[in-house]
Amino acid sequence: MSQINRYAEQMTATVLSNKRVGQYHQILLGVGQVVRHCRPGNFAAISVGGENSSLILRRAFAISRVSDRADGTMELIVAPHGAGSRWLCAQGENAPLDMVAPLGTPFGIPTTSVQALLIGGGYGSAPLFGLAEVLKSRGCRVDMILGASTASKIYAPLEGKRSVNSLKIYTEDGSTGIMGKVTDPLEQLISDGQVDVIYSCGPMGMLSAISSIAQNSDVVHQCAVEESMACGIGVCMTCVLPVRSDDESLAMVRSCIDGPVMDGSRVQWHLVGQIPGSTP
Amino acid sequence: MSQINRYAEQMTATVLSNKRVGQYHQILLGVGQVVRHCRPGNFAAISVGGENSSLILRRAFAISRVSDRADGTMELIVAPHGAGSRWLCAQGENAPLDMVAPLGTPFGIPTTSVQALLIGGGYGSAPLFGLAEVLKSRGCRVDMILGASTASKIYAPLEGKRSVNSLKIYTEDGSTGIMGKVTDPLEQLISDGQVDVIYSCGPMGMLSAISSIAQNSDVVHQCAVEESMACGIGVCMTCVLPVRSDDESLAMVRSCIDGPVMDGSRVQWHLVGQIPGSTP
Amino acid sequence: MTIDFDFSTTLGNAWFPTPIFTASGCASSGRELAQFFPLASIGAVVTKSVMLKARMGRPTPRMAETPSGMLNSIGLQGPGIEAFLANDIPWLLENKARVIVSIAGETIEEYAVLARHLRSVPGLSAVEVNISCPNVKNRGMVFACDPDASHAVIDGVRRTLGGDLPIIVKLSPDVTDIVGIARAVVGAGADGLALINTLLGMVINTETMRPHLGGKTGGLSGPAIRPVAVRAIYQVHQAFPKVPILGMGGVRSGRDALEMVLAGASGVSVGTATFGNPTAVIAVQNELQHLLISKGFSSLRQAVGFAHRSDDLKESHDEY
Amino acid sequence: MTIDFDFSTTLGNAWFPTPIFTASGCASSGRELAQFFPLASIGAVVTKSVMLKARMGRPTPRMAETPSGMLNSIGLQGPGIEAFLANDIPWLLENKARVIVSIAGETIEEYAVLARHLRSVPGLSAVEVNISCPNVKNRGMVFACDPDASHAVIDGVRRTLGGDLPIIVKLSPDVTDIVGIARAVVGAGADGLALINTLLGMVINTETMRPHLGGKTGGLSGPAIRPVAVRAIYQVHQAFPKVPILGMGGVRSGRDALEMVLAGASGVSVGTATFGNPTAVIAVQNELQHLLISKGFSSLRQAVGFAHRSDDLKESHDEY
Ligand SMILES: Cc1cc2nc3c(=O)[nH]c(=O)nc-3n(C[C@H](O)[C@H](O)[C@H](O)COP(=O)(O)OP(=O)(O)OC[C@H]3O[C@@H](n4cnc5c(N)ncnc54)[C@H](O)[C@@H]3O)c2cc1C
Ligand SMILES: Cc1cc2nc3c(=O)[nH]c(=O)nc-3n(C[C@H](O)[C@H](O)[C@H](O)COP(=O)(O)OP(=O)(O)OC[C@H]3O[C@@H](n4cnc5c(N)ncnc54)[C@H](O)[C@@H]3O)c2cc1C
Ligand SMILES: Cc1cc2nc3c(=O)[nH]c(=O)nc-3n(C[C@H](O)[C@H](O)[C@H](O)COP(=O)(O)O)c2cc1C
Ligand SMILES: Cc1cc2nc3c(=O)[nH]c(=O)nc-3n(C[C@H](O)[C@H](O)[C@H](O)COP(=O)(O)O)c2cc1C
Ligand code: FES
Ligand code: FES
Repeated sequence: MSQINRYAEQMTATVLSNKRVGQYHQILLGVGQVVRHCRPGNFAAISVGGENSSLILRRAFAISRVSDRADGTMELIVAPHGAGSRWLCAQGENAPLDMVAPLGTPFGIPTTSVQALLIGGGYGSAPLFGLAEVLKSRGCRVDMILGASTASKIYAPLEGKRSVNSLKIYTEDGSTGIMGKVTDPLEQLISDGQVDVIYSCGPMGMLSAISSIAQNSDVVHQCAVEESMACGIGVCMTCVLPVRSDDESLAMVRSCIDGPVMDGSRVQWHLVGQIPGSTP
Repeated sequence: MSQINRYAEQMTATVLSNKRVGQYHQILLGVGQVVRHCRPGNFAAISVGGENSSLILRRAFAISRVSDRADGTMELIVAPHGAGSRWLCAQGENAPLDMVAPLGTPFGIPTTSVQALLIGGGYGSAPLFGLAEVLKSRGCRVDMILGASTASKIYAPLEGKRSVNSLKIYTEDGSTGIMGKVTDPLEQLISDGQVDVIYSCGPMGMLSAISSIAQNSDVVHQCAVEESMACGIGVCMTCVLPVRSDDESLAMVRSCIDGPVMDGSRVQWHLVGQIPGSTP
Repeated sequence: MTIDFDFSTTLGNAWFPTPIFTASGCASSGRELAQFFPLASIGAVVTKSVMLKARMGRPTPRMAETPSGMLNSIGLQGPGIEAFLANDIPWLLENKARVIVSIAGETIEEYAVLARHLRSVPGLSAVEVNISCPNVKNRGMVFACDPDASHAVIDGVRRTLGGDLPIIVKLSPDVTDIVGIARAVVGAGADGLALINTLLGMVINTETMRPHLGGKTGGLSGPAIRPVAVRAIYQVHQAFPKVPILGMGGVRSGRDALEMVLAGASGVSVGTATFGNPTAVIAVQNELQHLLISKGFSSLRQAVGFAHRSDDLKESHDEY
Repeated sequence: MTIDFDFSTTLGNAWFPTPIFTASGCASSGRELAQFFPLASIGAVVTKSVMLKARMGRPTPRMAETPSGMLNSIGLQGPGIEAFLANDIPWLLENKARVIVSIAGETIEEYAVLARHLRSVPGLSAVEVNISCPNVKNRGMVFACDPDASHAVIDGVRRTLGGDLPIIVKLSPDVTDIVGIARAVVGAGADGLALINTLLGMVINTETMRPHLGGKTGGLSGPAIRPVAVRAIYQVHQAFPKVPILGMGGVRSGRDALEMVLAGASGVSVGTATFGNPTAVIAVQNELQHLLISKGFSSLRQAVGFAHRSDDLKESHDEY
């Protein structure tokens, strides 16, 4: 049996830099040797609010990139959303952070060279650039589509663009790229045979929409879901999603240890927020 | 009727400097024009722990000194005691503080020139130097006795020493000054006729001991008490002390608005922590 | 206030220009706060529970801070109803504050006697009956923990007061069935309910290794208890949608007050938050009004209990 | 551990090397925590309450953070007793963890059936009976809110189990008289009491303007509720000084655990704190031991209930 939370460590990370990028903060952390075990799709759970904080739960953030430079660094892309993420975005250089990482399942990497389509919504693009690098190094073709409501919510760093074969951007207000949604071109790309695997990360609505398009094809869809998490390590059962398993039975699966990366075709998107089998 | 909390203002103070002095922190704040209303004996109430703090109550600190330089500055002498005061002691330059001041009753200043003895225990000396200056300017003779358990808990700034006629220091471990307690010389000084008014500030045990010595004389004893306070502005009734009033009746008096400076001969020290008239 | 938003509220036949009040025991007699804001600018001042006779209260220490909350054991220190009516009420009314007087007794009869004192006082908006007091005639069992005793207290007050002054009954959350207690007091003629009083708690001082408070146990208040308060308001509003509720328990911002309004509160008292911020009442009031307007309500009334009615609302959509 | 300090504790006839346990539902089946510390190093693992049949639990969202606390409405999702005993227990025992199995039922009979399943399982230390569940045969009234129903549940479990496995009954704080419930279950043969389960609470999402949780109400846990837990432990220990108590509710540090021990707890469970800190159980355990030693106790046992006995202690003196 694989060990749950294997490689997870609790550590003190140090903020090396914190830059605003559009509506996000790009936060670089010194984390040490744990980077060796971080894979695209893993997340980190961070304590917020300082020593006397009334915020008692950790906040989860996708690990955007790691590097073994400078004794091990990790990058997060953080949207200032509520009290906890705002606190994190306000931390300056040298601030210590209490972090547990790496957590959760990483994206599966194909053993053969395939055509991969990476779709990111908002800050969901963060882990996709690191993923792109890995896929490229395995000889895959990597196309990327990013979307957001508006230009400042597109996260697409220059150096990241180099690791993809193509990059298309969609915004709902047309403020950058094409006006529309990331799912607009999807059917065409699939029927053109340009996609073997979809990797997606972003809001649940987007993941669900991608899944329903992909399900009429034999394209594999690996999506990183985002459910509200109390513990991030599998002990509380708050982060569950209805998932159909191999034996076709339905189960409420913990997205922190059996995710965040899940097989999009197995997630029962229409049942999210309900209990399968009970009247809604 | 005098207005309760008159002159009290809620404001954002800014940390101008924060220096360690022995076991205390000398914190200088930019506070603006409110300094005009601050008198020795008043205190300030400060929110602690930052925006998401689980510490919901303000902390009270005696106003050590104010000055109208630099648009109004206020000095506090803070002992890192528990979570809140430690947080305050950790605030660096430019940190904003949510403060309400001035609060409480100030020391009464005699209209004639008297012989004043100022007795401070630990950080209780903080407001006494400002008081000494006022008394000197009124032509009083000002003697000061400071005490603490050990040298590093004596707060006696150089410039403060200039405003007193004499300064004696007592420590319980003899690490500086005379080994002993501030009350040791008191009886003698009183019977020698060297004292008309005692001003005291420090732990309750010390104030009580001074009161019991003073009560056998006609020396007036003004003491600044320190009771645990939830609100600091008179609305919660947590900070009460048993006090005998003019008509000889006993009352539980709020030390935040009818104190902290009280007439030591009226405080019923032996009843503190009890309810007068009920069995203990 | 904008002209076309109606922020007013009513509790029984009492009208208030805004739904934000002080909480009993957290504003003393009101006077202490006048330096920080004009008392007339808020919905009402709810005064500290007053008893028949002057009381010394409980021994110190009377408070302990706890995570996002505090314990208090004041023990209803106060001047007694006569001194209170002579000294505090005239000042509040002169200063144009709307006043809700909170009363507390040790016997069923004492509540009625207190009510008799109030009957003849002109200018009061309502009376809040704090029944979280030990009944000295029944082994110190707290009235609010017993539906029959609660009923008897309110019945006595109602009969004494007649129909004019609205009676708001303040309930304790420390019961198995708060709806049952609400039923008992509504049946006795309560015009409104105040929810919630503090939760019984204790802190042990790990230095002295004894209970920290002089009175050993104390009442837990502050943001820590807000989820319990919202639940109580929701349950009671669901059971008695027509009985106005004055909500309280950990309200510190307009958002918190909105939570209570949506759960079913027609008014919201701000208690412990005042200790941390003397102008909390004003902040809550302004923020609540802005929130209600920004959500498209044209009156406070529309929002009261909205969380019960909104099942037909669309789910909020995911956003990038 | 130093040689001359006895940190061990007992609950009924079960012995534990340390008094610090996980809390039911806050460590799943234990396995998830094994990456962070060896499970054998703590007093015991208390497993998530298991029911007879597999359960899906409640709809999401299942949690809401609140000031210094959180609400959860998991709804006892789990695999059912058979799968649980087949998959989880052997692994825990192989890994040398001491195990307390928590059970929950919907009827009085279901608890007895669960007990029958446990009777034949070797190696368990104790059973914790979670009676904070709705009784489907009595209009969903929670067992723990009714002394008679509580008595009946424990009576059934006791008869089924015989005398070997200690029975710890977990009580709800949402009652008027927790001592009365304790009396009922002690009378039915409980060997110990677990205090406290979560408080019923609600959060309204001010964006959607509806109850935030899928299950509408949820259980409040975390530091926010600690004063309520300490009070409950103190009251129950005072009434039944010989009945061992497993204390819980907001414990995050050794200081917090000490508070519960002084109030009367022989063991302390760490629940919600694990969500914020996966090694919280270990931190609490180490800190508690150091605190007890530094205060001059030579055993945990000496400190249990000390806050009740210390009236003869001198007051702590003022210090400069
Ligand atoms: C696996 C995973 C990866 C994530 N990656 C990123 C990322 O790379 N960048 C980023 O900006 N955000 C990311 N998020 C979302 C991030 O966790 C939330 O924005 C954050 O928790 C909000 O906390 P808050 O205190 O600011 O907001 P509040 O709304 O005040 O939070 C209250 C509570 O709700 C939870 N919560 C609120 N929103 C979310 C959410 N969207 N998802 C999960 N929990 C939530 C919080 O954790 C907290 O417990 C990720 C979430 C998950 C589960
Ligand atoms: C009028 C007045 C003047 C004071 N002046 C000074 C000063 O000049 N310098 C200084 O260092 N300290 C002073 N104190 C004491 C200071 O208020 C406490 O040290 C501080 O509140 C402790 O907070 P904490 O969070 O660090 O400790 P904790 O023990 O964690 O505080 C917990 C709670 O108890 C209260 N509390 C704890 N100790 C005291 C205490 N000794 N007095 C009052 N409340 C307490 C806190 O306010 C808080 O609400 C003064 C207190 C009063 C009432
Ligand atoms: C110091 C203090 C004193 C209180 N005194 C009273 C009182 O006299 N009568 C009463 O009905 N409630 C009293 N309460 C309870 C409050 O009115 C309120 O119901 C409770 O504190 C919850 O609200 P909050 O969290 O906003 O304070 C008191 C609360 C505190 C903190
Ligand atoms: C997510 C979650 C799930 C819980 N599940 C259970 C459970 O299955 N059975 C039970 O008896 N208590 C359960 N509890 C209650 C805890 O065991 C504990 O009594 C309570 O949370 C108070 O302790 P704490 O503040 O340390 O968490 C649960 C608590 C939480 C937060
Ligand atoms: S967040 Fe706790 S189980 Fe997933
Ligand atoms: S501290 Fe609240 S009345 Fe004095």
